[in-house]
Amino acid sequence: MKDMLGLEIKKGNKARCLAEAIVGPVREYISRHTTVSVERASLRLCGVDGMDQEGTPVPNIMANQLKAKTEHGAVRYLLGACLKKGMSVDEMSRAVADGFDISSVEIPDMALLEEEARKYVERMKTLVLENRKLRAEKILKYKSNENSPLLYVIVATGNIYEDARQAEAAVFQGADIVAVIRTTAQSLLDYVPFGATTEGFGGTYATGENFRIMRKTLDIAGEKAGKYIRLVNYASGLCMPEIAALGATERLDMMLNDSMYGVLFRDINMYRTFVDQHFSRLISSYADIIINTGEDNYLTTADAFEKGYTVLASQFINERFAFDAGMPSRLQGLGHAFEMDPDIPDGFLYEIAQAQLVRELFPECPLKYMPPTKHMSGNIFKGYVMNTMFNLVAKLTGQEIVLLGMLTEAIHTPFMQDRYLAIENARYILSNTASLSDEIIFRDGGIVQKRASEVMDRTLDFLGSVAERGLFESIEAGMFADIKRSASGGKGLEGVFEKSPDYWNPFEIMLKEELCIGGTK
Amino acid sequence: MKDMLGLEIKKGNKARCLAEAIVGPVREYISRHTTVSVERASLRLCGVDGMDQEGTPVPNIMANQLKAKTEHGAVRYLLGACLKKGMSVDEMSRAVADGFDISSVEIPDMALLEEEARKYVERMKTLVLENRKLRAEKILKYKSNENSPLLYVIVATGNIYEDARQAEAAVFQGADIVAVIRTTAQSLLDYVPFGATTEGFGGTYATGENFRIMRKTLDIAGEKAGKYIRLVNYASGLCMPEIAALGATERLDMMLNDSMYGVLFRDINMYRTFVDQHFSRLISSYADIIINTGEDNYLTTADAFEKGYTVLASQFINERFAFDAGMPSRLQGLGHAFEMDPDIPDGFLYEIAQAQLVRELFPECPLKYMPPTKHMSGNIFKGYVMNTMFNLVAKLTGQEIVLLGMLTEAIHTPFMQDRYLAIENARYILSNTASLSDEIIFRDGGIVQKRASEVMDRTLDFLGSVAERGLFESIEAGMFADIKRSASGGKGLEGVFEKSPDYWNPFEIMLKEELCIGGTK
Amino acid sequence: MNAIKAYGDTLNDGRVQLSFTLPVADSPKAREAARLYVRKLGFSDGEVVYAAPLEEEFTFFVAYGKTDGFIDYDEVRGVEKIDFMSFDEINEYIGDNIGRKIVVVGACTGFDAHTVGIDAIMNMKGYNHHFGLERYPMIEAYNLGAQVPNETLLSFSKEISADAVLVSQIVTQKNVHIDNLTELVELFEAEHVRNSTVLCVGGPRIDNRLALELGFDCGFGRGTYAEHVATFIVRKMVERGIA
Amino acid sequence: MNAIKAYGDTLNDGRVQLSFTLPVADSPKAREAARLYVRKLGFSDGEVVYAAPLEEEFTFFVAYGKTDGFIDYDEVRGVEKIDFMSFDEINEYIGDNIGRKIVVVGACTGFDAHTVGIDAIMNMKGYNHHFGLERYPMIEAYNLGAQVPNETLLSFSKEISADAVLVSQIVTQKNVHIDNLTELVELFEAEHVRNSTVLCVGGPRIDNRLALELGFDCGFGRGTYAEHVATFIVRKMVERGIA
Ligand code: B12
Ligand code: B12
Ligand SMILES: Cc1ncc(COP(=O)(O)O)c(C=O)c1O
Ligand SMILES: Cc1ncc(COP(=O)(O)O)c(C=O)c1O
Repeated sequence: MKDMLGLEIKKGNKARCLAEAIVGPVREYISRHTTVSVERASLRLCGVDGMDQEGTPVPNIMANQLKAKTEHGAVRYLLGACLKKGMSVDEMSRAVADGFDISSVEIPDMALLEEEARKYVERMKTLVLENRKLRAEKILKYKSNENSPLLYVIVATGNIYEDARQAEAAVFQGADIVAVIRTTAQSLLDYVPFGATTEGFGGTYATGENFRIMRKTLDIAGEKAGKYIRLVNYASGLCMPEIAALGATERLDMMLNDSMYGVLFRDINMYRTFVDQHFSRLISSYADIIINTGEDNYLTTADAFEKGYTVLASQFINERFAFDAGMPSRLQGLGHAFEMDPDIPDGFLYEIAQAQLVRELFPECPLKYMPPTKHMSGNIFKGYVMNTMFNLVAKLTGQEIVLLGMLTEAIHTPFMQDRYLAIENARYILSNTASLSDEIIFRDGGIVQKRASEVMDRTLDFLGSVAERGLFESIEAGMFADIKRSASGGKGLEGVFEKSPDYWNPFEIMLKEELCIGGTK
Repeated sequence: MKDMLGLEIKKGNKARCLAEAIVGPVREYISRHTTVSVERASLRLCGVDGMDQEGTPVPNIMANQLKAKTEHGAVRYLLGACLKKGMSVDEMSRAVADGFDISSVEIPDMALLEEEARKYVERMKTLVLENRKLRAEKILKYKSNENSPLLYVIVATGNIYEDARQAEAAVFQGADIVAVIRTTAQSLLDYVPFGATTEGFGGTYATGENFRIMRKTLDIAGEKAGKYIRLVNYASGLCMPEIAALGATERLDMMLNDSMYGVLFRDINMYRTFVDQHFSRLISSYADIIINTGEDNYLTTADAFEKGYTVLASQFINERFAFDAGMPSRLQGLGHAFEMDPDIPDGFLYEIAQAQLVRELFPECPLKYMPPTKHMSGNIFKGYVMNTMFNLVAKLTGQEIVLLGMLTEAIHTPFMQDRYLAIENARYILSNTASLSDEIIFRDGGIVQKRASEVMDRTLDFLGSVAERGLFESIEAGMFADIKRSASGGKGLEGVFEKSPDYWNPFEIMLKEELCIGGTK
Repeated sequence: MNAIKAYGDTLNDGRVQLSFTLPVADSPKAREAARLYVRKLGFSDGEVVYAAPLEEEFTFFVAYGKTDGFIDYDEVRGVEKIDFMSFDEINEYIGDNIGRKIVVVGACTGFDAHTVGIDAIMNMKGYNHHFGLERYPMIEAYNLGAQVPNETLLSFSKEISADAVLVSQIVTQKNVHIDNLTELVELFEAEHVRNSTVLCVGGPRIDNRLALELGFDCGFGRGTYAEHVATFIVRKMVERGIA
Repeated sequence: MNAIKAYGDTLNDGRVQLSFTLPVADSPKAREAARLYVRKLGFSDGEVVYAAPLEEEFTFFVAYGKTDGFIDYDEVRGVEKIDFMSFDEINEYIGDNIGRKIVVVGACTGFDAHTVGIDAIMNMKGYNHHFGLERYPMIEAYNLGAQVPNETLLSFSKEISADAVLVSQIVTQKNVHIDNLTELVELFEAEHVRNSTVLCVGGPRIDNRLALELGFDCGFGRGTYAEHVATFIVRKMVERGIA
């Protein structure tokens, strides 16, 4: 990493100390709690799947049966029931769909449970390790065909089959990464729908079957193109851990996953979110899945010039939470965005300053850079030029993952031709300016350096205030994104449980062991 | 001018010495010759205008009457006839249109002629000086509203009234400069058509009346926009000096004018061209009209990466010819172009290298930078992005006059909306990257510097060979643009005359005096 | 009669730029198909200037068409120019003509979470240097924010006796907004408060025509400021005698 | 029947992007006019997503239309896929079927000075790594360059007994190329050499359909290489028995 900004390393260290001071107390809370979604995720890792006749997914039926018993850990009841009934998890899933109640069963001996659990934990480990291996091999094999940065496009038709077709085309056109955008408000569903879906608004439901359909499509299209195509979805919202679990088993490669996004932007309860994000990150860490944090969202409501520091502050917090979940930097796709008002003179320099600052502060993270969205208008031509400048900053500052802007951003979710044009734009810029970043030096004390150091200083101030007040209290006071969320408000608090002393979750145990994380067992 | 390339000044000096060695022998030839077009231009400067019933312009009728007598200077005959007949030039023009032959008159005493000439020369001087004054005042007054660089757009409908409407819109949209592109092949007409015209192919006829219509339109539109809008046409082709004369009197502000373009790209005889370009530049120098040289044309047939040096070589030659005509650097709008194949990796860096090189070698010239044309395709979106990168290089390297690329370059002459989009694109880039050039430094010994010094060295080699061989011989040998032109071939040689010892041209005399140029009188 | 046509570079040349994708493989035949398709769309002449494969079975085209079609500009209806009042004029108008503070509720309804638009209209600070309704001394403004169910909006409006209800709808994919807006109007009608409430809807894909069709009093698109909707509300209230 | 329609993100959604200018001042009325204009063009639905004044009396629009129009892809005619021969195959074919070098003349005619296209076809070095006709051992190629009057081209062709004449036309404004090409065909016919000569025309705005209409044997557009036209010439010569 070239030092372009003359940043003193110690400012970054200071920010990390503050992030630790902020996250520490939350970590303590997390370690003492579980949630319905953590438990459903664990059930899914055991192999629970399917739905009943009303369409309620089996993991939800089980969790509903357990209610307060959840504090002991849901897997205990599942495996207890399996042992008692002499059923496999598959068989038990079907039985539950047909009306069987796992909470009604008396729980066998812990030793028997652990014995039984080992089978399912091993099965999950094998599956995930095979996914990791396959992914790693393919990436290595096809490395030289990838774009640098990786080009990330979205599909969002609402219909998984149409999405698959769009994704295929995107790969043909040169994309490296395909994200299936979720339908409006799936984040607020406290369950993961089942099966393939063909209806959605502004996006497509995340379901296990949809993941499989898209995974297969991308594997085939990738082989044709001589590439490993990464698949992205959202481990976010009320089902964050469950989707992380599905991602791990269905070989997704990246997940939108943020430690505070749900709280601020979806009014999900903060306790729920903090516990969920931790478990989801344990899974993604183990499955070698890159997370994409959601700092771009700050700038969709706030002004990018004024509030550049909130992005940075959130990145330090996300980083800390990620480390807590045993996640190495190379999986932390911290997010940021090109959202400066195009009318600001020298806006390009300010964008460079921010992007380069993030680059230098997080040298090992596969940063995810988001294109202009807020200032995109129905003027598709102007928008296309703004995307060009975005691509240029991305290349110049060495971002890794570049979500491509669509010229129709202000109009509709992307048409097939919009994606083609976006990829063509990006590939032209990547090639045309290939060595630019090695070629230029920013003037000492110039606009770029000054702006970077201002943003850094404001970040430190801000993190300082948050550390002083405490994270829960800071969010309650509206310090993030000007949004106030009360600690007991928001969706999903009823799904949070204090772990009882005998809480048992073989997947959590395994993950923490594998990821070398201490803490309560 | 910032020294970004670490160029040794002495390389520029060396190139200038070679240019002098190349141009010197041509200068000698020029001083001994005149052409029909020089003479017609001089007649026009006296006030000759109009046409006969067949549509032949009066200056041409007169020149045709003179034939070999041209070697004595046409003004001698015109004023002689006026004196003899007791007519003004206006009256004489009409008489000639009706059949009167000025070659039939006996020429009065030189003293009388000079006396009579003084009147017309003074009239012309007053007119031109008023134009200069008005222009200078307006530019000063409105300076702060101009774009930097100046944004130059073309109109080319073929119909002067439709052109005027397009031009008005362009000014509304933010253009600083409007060029009326000439109809296909006007350069090969050995006369300037008369009156307003409404038919043309890919452009509009250059005529005195069309100049007036457009001048008035731009003055009005400019006042509305709070700007002085520069008007551009072509002092090029077989009528180069005549159009320069019309430009001086009709207050054009810039003229496409190149010392070799006609020879290479229009197969006009080289003797004719060299003599014509000299006289046209005398006029433009005196009228304070910026010339735009045509180096971009080299790159429409040759490869920009391979042949970048030919642009530079031609610039040194154009500069030398311009100095010979008393033209200060501030009127020398040397041309160059962004024509690198967009598929070349790091093409952006090579474009910067060339543009910055030209910038540093000609620090006082208002460089005219041409957009991509050759590699534009029917993909208007891709083209729009290429134009963005062009605008960026223009801003970054401090070009003064930027001809805006049209996204429909490969399809048709610009629609009104194409121009709007071009201006919007440029203005966004100019503002968004306003301070970029102050902000960055190119790495010592990097790609940009290396490329610049390679181009410079190849230019010196090339100029060296031309100097050795002689300019006429070099053109005959196809050393420029791979095009071979024989010295006695091409159009218009029949219009070249060796000046007789008593050759008399009061305008030439006045211009040389005013511009402090020595030489034959 | 004032017939107008698209303008390229000559009056009435009827030139239009198009781009589209056809579900066929790129080939000379596909290009010819694209040309015919442009004609089929009603262009008298069409030139395909670019074609690129988007995939093995899809091709992207850029085309320029020439059309003889025109419309009579004099016949374009439904967009009277309203002269909007200013911040001060509106407050004064309310004082003079209604004589009390008016009550306005705004919300982004259904599953729509795009609050920036409704905030631009409601919030103190407003948008592009145009104050929002909260800043108006004669307006009592409530902003319920995002993802508000229609039922909640109705009951809240009744509770505070809202004079005007402002709905924002940004997500329009698969016409989800139409269903949602229709439901809202039906709810208000069922509870007999439709006539005593000025109902407005706004969003980038909304226009007055659509709003009227759906049973709203007015629709506001891109570039709306608080004073636009406030002017409409107060005049409508006076017209309806809601005062 | 194989009906195809534009594709946005769902099969047969019929979505097309348009941009155009109308000669009216920017205003809500103008936007509504633009929407009606899009409908008038034959779109069943049209949304104007952007409007900007280009001048006091002109406004630019970007719109997305939805159309029900389709074409039957099976009915698209006139673009048979030709399998082109390679450099070697062509020379061999000439040797085998004609038995002598063939004579080809090329020129950019009228006032057109765009030589790059005809050079790409004729010159030794060719274009995009496809050799030009001058390099073909079995072809005697003459390139007359730019701005060649039709008369000159005719007389030169007769002089050297050209088997094929290649005309390039790039400038097409106000259909200047149509007049020029029509004149050329008439000249060749008047001198009774039309049938003994393979007449081809090329350029970025040229296609086979237009060429046939004007009386040429074939037309070549963007992306043509020497082997394409050479294949056509030699096959046509054999077909006509010119050999
Ligand atoms: C910011 C943004 C977001 C933010 C919203 C943050 C927030 N708190 O508002 C976030 C990131 C959360 C978001 C999420 C999503 N978004 Co969003 N988003 C945008 C974006 C980039 C800008 C919108 C904006 O802020 N505009 C600025 C405001 C000021 O303009 P405005 O809303 O038009 O409002 C003005 C007028 O319309 C009018 N107005 C608006 N409402 C009202 C009401 C009244 C009464 C009146 C009088 C006037 C009025 O006045 C305002 C001021 O002039 C647009 C793209 C774009 N550039 O437009 C996409 C866009 C709107 N989003 C879109 C989508 C699909 C989504 C998601 C569904 C994606 C997904 N599957 O996850 C989610 C779902 C969220 C949900 N549940 O609704 C699509 C909608 C497509 C469509 N036509 O249906 C867009 C167009 C992007 C795209 N091309 O895909 N988004
Ligand atoms: C280079 C260029 C010039 C150069 C030409 C240099 C030269 N020696 O050729 C110069 C600067 C001189 C020039 C001048 C003008 N130009 Co010019 N020029 C271009 C430009 C940028 C590129 C053309 C080119 O070289 N293409 C590359 C070649 C390889 O492609 P091609 O010609 O299509 O040829 C291929 C096929 O079409 C085919 N083909 C072509 N001919 C033939 C013939 C046969 C028999 C066959 C089989 C195949 C074939 O095979 C070739 C290889 O695949 C285009 C814009 C653009 N990007 O296309 C404008 C363009 C063609 N020019 C244009 C105009 C208007 C002019 C001028 C009239 C402007 C003016 N008023 O001064 C002048 C007039 C010149 C004249 N008298 O004709 C317009 C034409 C508009 C129109 N549709 O009518 C264009 C489109 C630019 C614009 N948007 O205004 N131009
Ligand atoms: C971290 C994260 N999660 C989720 C989403 C998507 O939103 P929703 O909550 O509607 O799924 C985003 C949007 O950008 C995000 O950044
Ligand atoms: C110096 C110069 N003269 C003239 C022209 C225009 O061409 P024509 O010779 O067709 O007028 C150009 C074209 O760019 C040019 O650069």
